Amino acid sequence: MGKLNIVGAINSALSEEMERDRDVIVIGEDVGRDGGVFRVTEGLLAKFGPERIIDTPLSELGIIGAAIGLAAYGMKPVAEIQFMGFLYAGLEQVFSHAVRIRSRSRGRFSVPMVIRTPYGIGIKPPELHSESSEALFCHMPGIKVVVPSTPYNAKGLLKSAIRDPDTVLFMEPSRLYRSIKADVPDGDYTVPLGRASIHQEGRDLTVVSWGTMLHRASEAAEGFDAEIIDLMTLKPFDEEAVLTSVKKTGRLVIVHEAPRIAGFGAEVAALVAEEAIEYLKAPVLRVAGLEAVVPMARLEDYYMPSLERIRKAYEKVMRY
Amino acid sequence: MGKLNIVGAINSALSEEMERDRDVIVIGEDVGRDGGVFRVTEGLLAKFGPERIIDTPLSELGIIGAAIGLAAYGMKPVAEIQFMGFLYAGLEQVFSHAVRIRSRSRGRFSVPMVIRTPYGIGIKPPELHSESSEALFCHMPGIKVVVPSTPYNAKGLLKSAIRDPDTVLFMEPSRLYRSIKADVPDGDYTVPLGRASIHQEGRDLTVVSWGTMLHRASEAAEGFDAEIIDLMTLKPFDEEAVLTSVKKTGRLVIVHEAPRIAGFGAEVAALVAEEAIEYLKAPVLRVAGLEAVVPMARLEDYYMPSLERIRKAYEKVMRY
Amino acid sequence: MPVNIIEKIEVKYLQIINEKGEADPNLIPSVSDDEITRFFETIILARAFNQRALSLQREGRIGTYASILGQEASQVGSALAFSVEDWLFPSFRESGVLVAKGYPMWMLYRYWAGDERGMKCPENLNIFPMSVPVGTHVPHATGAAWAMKLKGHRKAAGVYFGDGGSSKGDFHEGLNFAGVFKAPVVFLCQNNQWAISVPRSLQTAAKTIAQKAYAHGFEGIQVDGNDAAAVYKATKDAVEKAKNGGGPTLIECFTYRLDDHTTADDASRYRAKEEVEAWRAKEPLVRLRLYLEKKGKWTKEYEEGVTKKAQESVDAEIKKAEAYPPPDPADLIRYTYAELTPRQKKEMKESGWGS
Amino acid sequence: MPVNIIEKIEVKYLQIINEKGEADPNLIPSVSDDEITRFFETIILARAFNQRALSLQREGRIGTYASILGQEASQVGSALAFSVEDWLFPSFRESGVLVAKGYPMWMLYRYWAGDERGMKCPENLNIFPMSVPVGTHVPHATGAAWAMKLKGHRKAAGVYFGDGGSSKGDFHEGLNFAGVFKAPVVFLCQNNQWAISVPRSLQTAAKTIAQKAYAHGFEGIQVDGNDAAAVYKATKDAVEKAKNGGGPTLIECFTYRLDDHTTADDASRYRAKEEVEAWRAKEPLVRLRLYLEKKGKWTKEYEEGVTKKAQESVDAEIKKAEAYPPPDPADLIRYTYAELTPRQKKEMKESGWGS
Ligand SMILES: Cc1ncc(C[n+]2csc(CCOP(=O)(O)OP(=O)(O)O)c2C)c(N)n1
Ligand SMILES: Cc1ncc(C[n+]2csc(CCOP(=O)(O)OP(=O)(O)O)c2C)c(N)n1
Ligand SMILES: [Mg+2]
Ligand SMILES: [Mg+2]
Repeated sequence: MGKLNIVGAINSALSEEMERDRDVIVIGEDVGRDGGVFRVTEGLLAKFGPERIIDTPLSELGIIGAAIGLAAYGMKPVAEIQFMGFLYAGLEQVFSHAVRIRSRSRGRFSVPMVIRTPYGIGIKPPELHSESSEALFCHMPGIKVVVPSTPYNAKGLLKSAIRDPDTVLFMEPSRLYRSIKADVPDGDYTVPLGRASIHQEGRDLTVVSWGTMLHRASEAAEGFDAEIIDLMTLKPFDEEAVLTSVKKTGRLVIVHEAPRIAGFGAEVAALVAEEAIEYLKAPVLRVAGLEAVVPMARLEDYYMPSLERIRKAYEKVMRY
Repeated sequence: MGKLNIVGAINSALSEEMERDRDVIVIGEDVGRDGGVFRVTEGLLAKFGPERIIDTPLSELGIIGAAIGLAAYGMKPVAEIQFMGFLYAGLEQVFSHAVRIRSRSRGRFSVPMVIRTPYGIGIKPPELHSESSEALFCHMPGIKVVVPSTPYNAKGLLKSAIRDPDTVLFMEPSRLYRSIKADVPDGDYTVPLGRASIHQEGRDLTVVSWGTMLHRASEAAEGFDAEIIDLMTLKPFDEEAVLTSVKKTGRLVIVHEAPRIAGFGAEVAALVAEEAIEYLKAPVLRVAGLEAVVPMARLEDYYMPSLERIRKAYEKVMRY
Repeated sequence: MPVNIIEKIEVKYLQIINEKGEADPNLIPSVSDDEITRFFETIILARAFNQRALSLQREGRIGTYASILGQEASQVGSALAFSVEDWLFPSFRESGVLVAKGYPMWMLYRYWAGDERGMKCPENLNIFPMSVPVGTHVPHATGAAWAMKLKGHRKAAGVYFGDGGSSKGDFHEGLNFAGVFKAPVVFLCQNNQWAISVPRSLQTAAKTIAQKAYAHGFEGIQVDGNDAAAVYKATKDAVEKAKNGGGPTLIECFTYRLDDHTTADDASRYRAKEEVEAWRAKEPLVRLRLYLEKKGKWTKEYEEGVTKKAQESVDAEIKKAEAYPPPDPADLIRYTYAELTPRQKKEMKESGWGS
Repeated sequence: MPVNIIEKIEVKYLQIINEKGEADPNLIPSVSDDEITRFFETIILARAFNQRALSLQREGRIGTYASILGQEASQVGSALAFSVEDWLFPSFRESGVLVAKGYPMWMLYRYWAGDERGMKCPENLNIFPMSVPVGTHVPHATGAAWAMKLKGHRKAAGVYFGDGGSSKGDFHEGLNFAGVFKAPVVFLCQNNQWAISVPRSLQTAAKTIAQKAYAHGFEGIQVDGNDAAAVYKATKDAVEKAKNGGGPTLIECFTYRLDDHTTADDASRYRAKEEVEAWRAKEPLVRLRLYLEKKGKWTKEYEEGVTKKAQESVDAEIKKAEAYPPPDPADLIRYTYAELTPRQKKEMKESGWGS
C-alpha cells in the first residue's frame, strides 16, 4: 500500500497487467521514450522494452485500426490516444469495426482492447484538449466506457478493462491526474466494470456524476444530505444503483462536464423518468457544459459546471 | 404543384437552390453521371454541368474536409455521404472543424455547408448501410441536425438548410425515399429549421418522433387520442413544442430507430423530466432500437421498433 | 549542392501469360502447369458461385450482391498464394478469394441473404468478415501482421480492397504503420477501374496505385490482374518476403469489373459498352484455356467436366444454405458483448427471447 | 511483355544558400538581395516574437507555447512567397508564418494566453485559425483552393503541417483531392525531424516526405528548410504553378526543431544534445548573415538596429495584448451558431450574461 496519484495508479495497473500477461502491450504516440505526455507510461519502456511499449506514428486512426488487428490476432493492446479530442479520427474504427467484429463474425473474432485517453477540461491547454465525449461512445452498443475518479478505482478499473473481453474506452480525467493522492494497494485487485459506487450515502437527494465532476459535485453537496453515486462505468451503466437511490431520495441531479444536450446525463434522467417517476418529488436536473464549443483557458471556468451552478441545482430540487 | 416522393422533393430543392445561388454545388461519390446511388441527384449533372455537380474520390473525410474549405471560401457545398454509416470517417472534420470554425475565428470564418446522407434501416442492404446516428451529432454544439419525414418538408427543410449560415446535417430516411408520394409545390417555399410540426393533434398522449419512425409511430397511434410531434429539426430542437404538448397530455412516448441508450430520445425525456415533471401522469417511455449492432436484413425487423412494441408503450402510459 | 536527386522510384509491371495465352519464357518457370490448372479450375468454381449468386438475387433469394466477373484471376491467383495459417481481410467483393480458400459457399450465400452467421469463419481458416466500409479494414491486416511478428509466428496477412479504397485515409495509415513496423502484410488492390460510377482516372491523379506504396517506404508493383499466374507469382513473392522479415508489399491488380457494381447498380448509366467489351476480351479464363491447350492440358471434355462439377457443388451449397434454419432473433443481441448486459437481458425478456 | 517499368519518379532536393553563406551560382539569381534582406529581417522579428513568447510562458503570462526556433527560414521563406490575397492554413507551430504575413502579434500573444479572439484574423488577411489537431486542416486548404478555381479567382492556398502530420489520413485525402481536382494549393511540410518524441525515422518508412506527393499524382520536392532562399524559391514556383493551373505541389522543408516540442515538454528525455547542437550550426539566420556580409550588405550595427526595432515592436505588441480587456464570457456561447438558439438564450440568461 502506498500513496499514489491517478497517474501513478494507472502506471501501476499497466505495469502489473503487463507482468501478468505477455500479450498486453502499450501503443501510442510518445508512450515510449517520453513516457507519455502526462508521464502515465513513464518507466514502462525500461521495464518492458520497445516490443511491448511502442511509439507509433502520429496516426490515431492507424493506432486504433492496427490495435483492432492486434487484438483480433490475440494481443491485448492498450492504445493511448493523447487527448480525447483526437479520438474522433479513430471513431469509425471503433464504431464500425472494434465493437462490431464479434457480432459480425458471430463470435469467431473479437477485439479485446483498451483505449486510454485523457478527457475534460483540466490543463489550460490549446483547443481540442478538453473534450469529454463519453456520450458518443455510450450510444454505441458493443463498447464499454469507464471513467475513474480516484487513484484506487483508476487502478482497479483499468485492470478490469485490460482483462475484459470487449473493447473498453478508458477515459482518464486529466484534471485529476495529479491532484488527488490516496492509498492504493501495491498488488493485484480489481474494481468490476458495470457497477457504480456509492461515493457518499444520503437521504434527501441523489447526485449522479463521474470522473472530474464527481469531486465538484461532492464538494457542492456540503450541507445537503446527498447520496452521491460515482457511476465509474458509463456503459453499460449501473441502472439499478441509480434507481435504488432515487427511489429512496426522490430527487436527482446529474452533473457532467460535457454539453448538456444529448449528453450522458440525459440517459440517466430518461431512465429515471421511465422507471422511477412515481418516486420523484422534484424535477430531474442536469448541471452540464453549455451549448458551446469547449473554450480555451480564459473562458473555461464559465463553461464548466461551477460549484455555484451545482449548488443551485441541489437547492432547487430541495425546494420540492 | 405535383406529386413527388422524397427523392423527387430533394432533387427539386437542390435544383431550385442551385438555380437561385451560383455558389451552391453538390459534391460526393457518384452524384454526377450516376445521379447518386438513390438517384437523388439525377439529372442535375445535365442541368448544371460538372463544375457544380462533382463526383469525388471515395473519401468521406476528404469530402467533408474539402467542403469545409469550399464553404469557408464562399461556396455553398452540399456534400452527399452515400450512407450515414460512412459519415463516421468524416466525424472529426465535422466535430473538430466544421462546427467550430466560427467560434475559433470569433466570427471571421464560417462553414455554411450541408451534409446530406440517407440514414436508417430501409433497403435490406449490407452492413453499415442502416445507421441512425443522429444522437452523436445532436451532442455537438455548432451543428444543426434535420430529419425530414415527408416530401413536403424534405423540400422545404433542405432549402432552409442550404440557406442556413451554419453547418447542417440533413438525414434522409432511406426507407421513405420512394414510399410516400405527396403534393409538393413546384416553386420556392421553405420550412424553417428549429421548429417541430404537430403531425396530429390529440389530448391523451404526446408522441415525439422523426423521420422514418414518425410514420410507424402514427400508425401505431390508431385508436389513441395521441398528439404526434414530428421534430424535423433535432438540433436545436423545438423544446417548446414538446413541453406545450406534454403539459396538455401528461404523457409522453418517444419513438426512434437508433439504440435507446444515450439516443436522442433520452434528451427529449430528460427535458420533460426537468421542465414538465409536475404535468406527467405516467412514466416517459422510449421505444427504440435494441442494445445491439444494427443487424442485416434477416433480423432487422426484430431490431426496429415494431408497431406492436410502440402500441404497447402507448397502452402502458394510458394505464396511468 | 543545388538541385539534387535524392530518391528514385521505379514502378514495375508484371505479366506472365498474355491475352493470347502466350507465356513469358523467363517468368513462366516460376509457375507450374499444375498451379495453372488449379487457377483454371478454381476460377471456374468462383465463376459458378458468382453466376448463381446473381441469379439468386434476381429471384429474390438473396439480397444485393457484388459480382466478381472479370476479377477472378486477381482473387484466385492471390488467394492461392497464401497458406492456410495466414490471415485474410477481404472487402465485400471477394467471393472469389473466399471460394478459393475453401470458405463454405453455403455460408457465403447465407451472408448475402442478410444472415450474419455466414461470416462466422470456420476454425480452420482465418478470414475476417468482409468489410463493407471501403478501405477501412486495411489497418486491421497491418495490426494482425504486426501481432504475428510480435509473437514470432511465421505468417502473413493479406488484405483486399479496390481502387476506390486506395483513396481512404485508412489505407494510408494502414500502409504507413506496416512500413514503420515492417509488418508481414500484403496489400492487394483490386483495381477494377471503377468505384461504382467513378473511373480510376478521377479516383486519383497518380498514374498507378502501386506507386502509393512508396509514400510509405516499401515496394508497390502493378500486375496484370487478369493473369492469374502473374498475380500468383507477385503475391507468392510478397508473402515470402513478408515471412522472411522483408516487410509489406502493395500489389495493384490491374483488372476490370465486367458486371454492374452490384445488383442494385446499372453501369450503363456511366460507362461505355465498348469499354466493357474491350475488357471482356482480356478476361482471365480465356488465356488460361489457351495456355493449357497449347500445353496439351485442355480439352473441351475436361472443361465441361470441371464446369459440371463446379455447378453441382454450387447447387449443393445453395441447397444447404436455403435449408439452414433462420437465425435466432436473440443472436442480434447475443454477440454484442462477450456477456449480456443487464439492459440487454431486459430487452431479451421484453422481446420474449430466451437468453 | 514481362517486367516493365511503367512509372519513374525522382525526388529533388533544393538548396540555394548553404550553411557557410555560399550561394549556388545558378540558382541565386532567382532571389534578389532585397528579398534576402527581407528574410533576414523577418526572421529576426519572428525570433524576437518567439523568444518573448517563451519568457512570457515562463512567467505565467501565457499558456503552453510551441517554439519555432530553428524553423524560421521554412516559415518566413514560404510565407513571403504567398500574396496577400492567398489563403493560409497554419498549424499551431506557425507563429513565424503569421508574423511574416503581418498578422498582429498582440493577437497571437492573446491566443497563446488562451483567448480565442486572437484567432480572429484581420480582414486584410486570409489566415485560418491555427489547427491544433495535427494534419486535419490539410483538406481545408484543398477545399479553399478548389473554390478559388471554381470561382475563377487567380489565387492559391497554402497549408502548413509537420512531419507527424504527414502520417494522418487527412493529409492523404487532402492531397488526393488536390491532385484529382488540380486545386491551386501548396502543401508545406515542416519536417523538423520530430513529432514530440517520435523521430522522423519512426514516423514513416519513406525516405522523404516529399515523395508522398507522387502517391497523389503531383510533384513533391524537398528543400533545405533552413535556407530561406530555397524555401522561398520553391514556394514561389509552386504558387505560380498553382495560379497558372498547374495544380498542387508538396514541399518538404527539411529543418529542425531546436527547442522543446512545447513549453510543456522536455526534449532531453528523448533526444541527444549532440544532435541538437549539430543542427544548431545549420540554423537559418547565420547563413543569411554570412551571405549578406559577403555582399557588403551586413554590418553589426545594421543587425543591432534590426534587432532593436524587432524587440521594440514585440514589446509594444505585448503591452497591447496585456492591456486588452478580458473576453466577455458570453462570447463562449455567442459564436457557436450564427444566431443564438433558444436553449443558448436560456443558458445566457441563467448565467447572467447579456445577449
Ligand atoms: C467508406 C465507404 N464509402 C462508400 C461506400 C459505398 N460504396 C460501396 S462500394 C463503393 C465503390 C468501391 O469502389 P472500389 O474500392 O474501387 O471497390 P469495387 O467496388 O470496385 O470493388 C462505394 C462508394 C462504402 N461501402 N464505404
Ligand atoms: C491529431 C493529433 N494527435 C495528437 C496531437 C498531440 N500532438 C500535438 S503536436 C504533436 C506532434 C506533432 O508533430 P509534427 O506534425 O511533426 O509537428 P511539430 O510539432 O513537429 O511541429 C502531437 C502528437 C495533436 N495535436 N493532434
Ligand atoms: Mg473498383
Ligand atoms: Mg515535427
